[in-house]
Amino acid sequence: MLLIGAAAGLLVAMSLMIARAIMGPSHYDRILAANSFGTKTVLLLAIIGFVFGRPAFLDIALVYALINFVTTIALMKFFRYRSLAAPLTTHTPKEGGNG
Amino acid sequence: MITFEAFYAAPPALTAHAPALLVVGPLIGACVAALSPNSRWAWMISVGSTIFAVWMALCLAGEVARQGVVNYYMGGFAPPLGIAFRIDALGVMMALLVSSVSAAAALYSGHALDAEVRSSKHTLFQAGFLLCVAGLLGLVSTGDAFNAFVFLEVSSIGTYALIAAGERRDRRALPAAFNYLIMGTIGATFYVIGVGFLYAATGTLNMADIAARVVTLGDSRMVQAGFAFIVVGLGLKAAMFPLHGWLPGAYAHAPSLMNIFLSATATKAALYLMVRFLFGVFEPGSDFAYHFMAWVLGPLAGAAAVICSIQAAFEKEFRRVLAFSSVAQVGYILLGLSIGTTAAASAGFLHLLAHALMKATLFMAVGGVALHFRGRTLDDFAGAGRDAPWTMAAFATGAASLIGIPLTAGFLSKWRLIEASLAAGQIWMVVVIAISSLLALAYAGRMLEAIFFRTAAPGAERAKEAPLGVLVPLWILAGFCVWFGIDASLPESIAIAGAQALMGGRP
Amino acid sequence: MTGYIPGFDANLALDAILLVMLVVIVAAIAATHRMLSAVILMGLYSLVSAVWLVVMDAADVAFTEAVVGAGVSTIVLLGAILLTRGAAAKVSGRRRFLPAVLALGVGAILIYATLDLPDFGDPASPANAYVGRAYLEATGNDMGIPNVVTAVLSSYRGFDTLGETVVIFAAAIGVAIMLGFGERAMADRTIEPLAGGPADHHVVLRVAAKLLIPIIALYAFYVQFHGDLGPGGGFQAGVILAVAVILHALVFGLKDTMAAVKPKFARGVAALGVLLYAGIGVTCIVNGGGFLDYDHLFPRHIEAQIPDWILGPADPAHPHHWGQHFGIMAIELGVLFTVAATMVTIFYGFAGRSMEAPQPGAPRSGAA
Amino acid sequence: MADALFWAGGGLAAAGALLALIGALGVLRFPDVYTRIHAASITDTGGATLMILGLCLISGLSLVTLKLVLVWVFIMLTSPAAANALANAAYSAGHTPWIGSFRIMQDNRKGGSR
Amino acid sequence: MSAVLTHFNYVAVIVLMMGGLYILLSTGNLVRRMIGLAIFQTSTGLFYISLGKVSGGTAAITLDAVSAEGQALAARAGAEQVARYGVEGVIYSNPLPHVLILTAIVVGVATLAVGLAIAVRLREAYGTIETDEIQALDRVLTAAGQVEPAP
Repeated sequence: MLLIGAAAGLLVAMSLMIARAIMGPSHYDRILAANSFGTKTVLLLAIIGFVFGRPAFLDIALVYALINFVTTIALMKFFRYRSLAAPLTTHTPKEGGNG
Repeated sequence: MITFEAFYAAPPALTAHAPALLVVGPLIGACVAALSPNSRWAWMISVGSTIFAVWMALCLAGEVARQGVVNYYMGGFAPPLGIAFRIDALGVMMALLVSSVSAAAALYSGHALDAEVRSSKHTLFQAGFLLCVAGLLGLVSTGDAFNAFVFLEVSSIGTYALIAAGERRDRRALPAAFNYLIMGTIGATFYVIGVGFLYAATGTLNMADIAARVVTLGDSRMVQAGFAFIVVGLGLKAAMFPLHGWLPGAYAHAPSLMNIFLSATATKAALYLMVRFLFGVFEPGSDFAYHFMAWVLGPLAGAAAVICSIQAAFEKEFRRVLAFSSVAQVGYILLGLSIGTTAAASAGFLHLLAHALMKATLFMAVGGVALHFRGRTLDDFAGAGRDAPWTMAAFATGAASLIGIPLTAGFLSKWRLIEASLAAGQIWMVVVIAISSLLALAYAGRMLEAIFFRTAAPGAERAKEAPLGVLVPLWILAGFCVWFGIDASLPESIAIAGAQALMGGRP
Repeated sequence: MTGYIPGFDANLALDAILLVMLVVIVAAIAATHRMLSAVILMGLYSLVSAVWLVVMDAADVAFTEAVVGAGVSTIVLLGAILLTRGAAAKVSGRRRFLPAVLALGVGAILIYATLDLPDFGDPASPANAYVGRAYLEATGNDMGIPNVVTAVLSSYRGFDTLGETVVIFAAAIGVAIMLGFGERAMADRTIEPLAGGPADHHVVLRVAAKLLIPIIALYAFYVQFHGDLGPGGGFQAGVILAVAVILHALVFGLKDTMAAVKPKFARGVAALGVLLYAGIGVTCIVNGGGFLDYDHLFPRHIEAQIPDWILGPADPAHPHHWGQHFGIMAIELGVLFTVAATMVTIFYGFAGRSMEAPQPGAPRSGAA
Repeated sequence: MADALFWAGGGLAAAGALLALIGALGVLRFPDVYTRIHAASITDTGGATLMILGLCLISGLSLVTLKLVLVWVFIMLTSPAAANALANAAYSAGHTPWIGSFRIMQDNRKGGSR
Repeated sequence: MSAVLTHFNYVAVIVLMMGGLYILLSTGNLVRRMIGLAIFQTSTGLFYISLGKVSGGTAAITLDAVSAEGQALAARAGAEQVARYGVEGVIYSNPLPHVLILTAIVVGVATLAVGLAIAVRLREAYGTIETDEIQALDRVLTAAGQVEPAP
């Protein structure tokens, strides 16, 4: 029962994240909502595996954790740099980039 | 039926696997073409693998002549578990058509690509072209409803980008290709929805198996919805009359290689699939398929034949005239099918064949002249008959067949259509065919008049004779147009056998 | 013990909640005219639908939807918006009417038809009782692998999957014809690190990415070779592998990535994957079977040489199916090659095409 | 024993979900991007840790546990990195933090917009 | 269960399809159209998956009926159901729709990539991706008799 409660809690949290993603107001809020939504999805998937008796499907949760990260980076680069191709540097460009 | 062994020689081991190799040959060719170092190699691979496909299609034709229907189980699993290829006389006709037109187009492409596509993209272009060929060949041979969707998309996804590649000559290719992509994908998705309903109703995806089970269901709403979505979906792909909006642009602005290949085969293959569903899956057990053909398909086909011919008559650009005429001609084919008798269906198939040949001839002639010539409107082509007599003579042959002048393939197929509609008592169809033929005379006459009876404006760009590499495939196609007009025993026997296979011995 | 709780149909409840979420998201996409919001919402749509797919027991599909919908599609869409820079024009009321009628009409037909559909979840419906069940019953004997979806995908309906691989290859060709392989980016200056404020120090990201990229690649191979036993397979693994490359490009710059994974190499691998797949099929023909009939992948005398330790000693009730095992593995490898290379090619195409200067005379749409 | 572990694990998972829920409320209610990032990332990592710990208790020691630990590692690796990147990007793009100005904390409507 | 509940899934999926179709048809923005198309295609996949769900079933990755997992699953479904619909002691959902939709998802992403690539080229050739503006540009140029190749 507790697991189902946990799943329900996550679902509510996810709905709130959808609300934030729809409302914005800035695109950073939306990315944040999407990213946080992704993390919650990973957890929900893990719990569903247990609730339905097939915990072997954690693989999907695992891949989500990875993909979510990449998507967030892509979104962030999009908004910040308007380019998917430019490298993210540790220096300011004057000192010479890594490109 | 004709013995096809006269045309080919193949070891029996190869013949036994011809259905698979027919598709896999161009597929492997596409991969090798993508890997090949330069455009020369890619072209040779393209020609080689399409000729291989023709050879396999001939082998299949021999097998079909011997056995009636060829079944081939992919992976050795019998349906409904596995995917089966099922090729009857009609399927062989389509396979022969697709492979031989693709071979002619591939031969032609040696010259055309240099003029139309950036040289760095040639290998990719040939690879994409071969994927389209493989997709269409798979589409006409498969006996599995979902597998047909996969091949529909294999051919389409290659096609979209290749049409858009026509941007180098005419940027309208881009919106046309995008539009085609949207419409084609909606069509394919509708088809998938329809197959889904059939699957829900019958539990199987093999077309023969579906047919056997649909009969027992009677008037199920699932079957009706499946029918509606499949017909609309494939109608979109086949440019059936009110759903044809994407076609003129896509065909007219594509690079001429795709232009030739698509106009002759792509809509026909989708049409063939639709026919197989109409007659092979739905018709045996249900009234609504019959009503649909009589009350929806027939009138729409008639409207297409008239309205699109009028549109063609008012077009200014050469390729657009031909593209609109294609929609009208699809109308003829559907007219034949909507009557629902074996004779009418075979006339429809005969016209399908004739139209494919003449459209390929016409587009290839226009493309061949336009290699070194930027003209696109009727006025631009004024006097082309004098500058490029051989190419334009082939064009005239194709145009004569389009109008339906005796001794051409187009005449014979229209004649058979008229005979069949008279026999079925559908006088209005005769009227439609007559009106549409007059309109064809008008628009084809306009083109011929511009080419042969006008002189070029002083200072205008002059057309040039197409190179030999174009003239050879062009005259082979034109030769077929004439041959099938004089002695149609070969295509007719195939068309009749195909119609009989489809109708299962109805009158 | 596993944490199964009896007496509550969590399945149905979850199913309904997730579907409602999906509907809300789609409504939000329809309502927004900001492309970027639409893309983010598309990502959420994929996430939710993947969870729903798990609830529907479609683990393999969920896996695919996760990597494709949330990963690749989003990134490709972002690349496209970057290159088109359009906020969608607001849709006027007149243009809304006809589409709404059409969509409602299609929906009405569909709902009319669903009234005859068997109940949701009915195990005796034709769809579930006929061929679907036959696969479940036959797989153990025919192939001897636990994942029936993989068995159907790569053997029973292996020809479909060949078509699917070819579709992906066709997409690679299409995108390459349209956008090239990012040659323009290589020559262009915009690929230089962009000017940034004082906060543009991405040490954390670079370190995290350095750690993650090998892990992702490793995980891709786990998914690849675990596909017989659990969810996953060549397609999913291919996308994950491509995501590793994409992550590298995002963090360390496209130029570095292109130096490591050359566009030409990617294109070659894509073609090789299809060749491998089709080649396996032809090998089966050469050895006396039908196309893609893995039972004939090895001639008998070679099969007899395969040592027992690979899959354990033979058991008369469940024969080894060497051909099936190796055939499935080989074609999944072909799928992996094609998919990974194609996804990378597509990414190169979009990311590597910098925006051109606007044409004189052409109207510009508003900035995003 | 197994039963006790099961309930303990369930409790931990539920606690994690509660944390996630609180975090979600924070994301919905907080005034600007940075505070929302704060709410989301703390609860994401904290909630995930609790929840995965709980699931580990339920599953016992097996391959599943390994996968759970991997999931946790990934979340721990990616979630803070993504939050960092996000805050970094928002700051560089010219979003000024609103922390310290209590008056604006109350004015939810204007929050965070560019 | 009432008829509403038994068909809820289908109806919800159909609403999704309608949403996708509406987005696709109502907008002139090419990228947005592709988004609508993607939703339309995906929701068709969801329809198939709904068809293949078997209540009380589990994913079609076979497991041993005597294992702990297998017994828990069997207990949930009920002995009678398992005896009637189970395969070797466990009820599985139908794997066939899953296979089909895997293929369809792949086709969808291929379409998306090619469509967006064409949209990008369109933007480069026309300077806009709004259908109305593209048509207007074409009309002007075609009327003037000059149709330019794309850059």
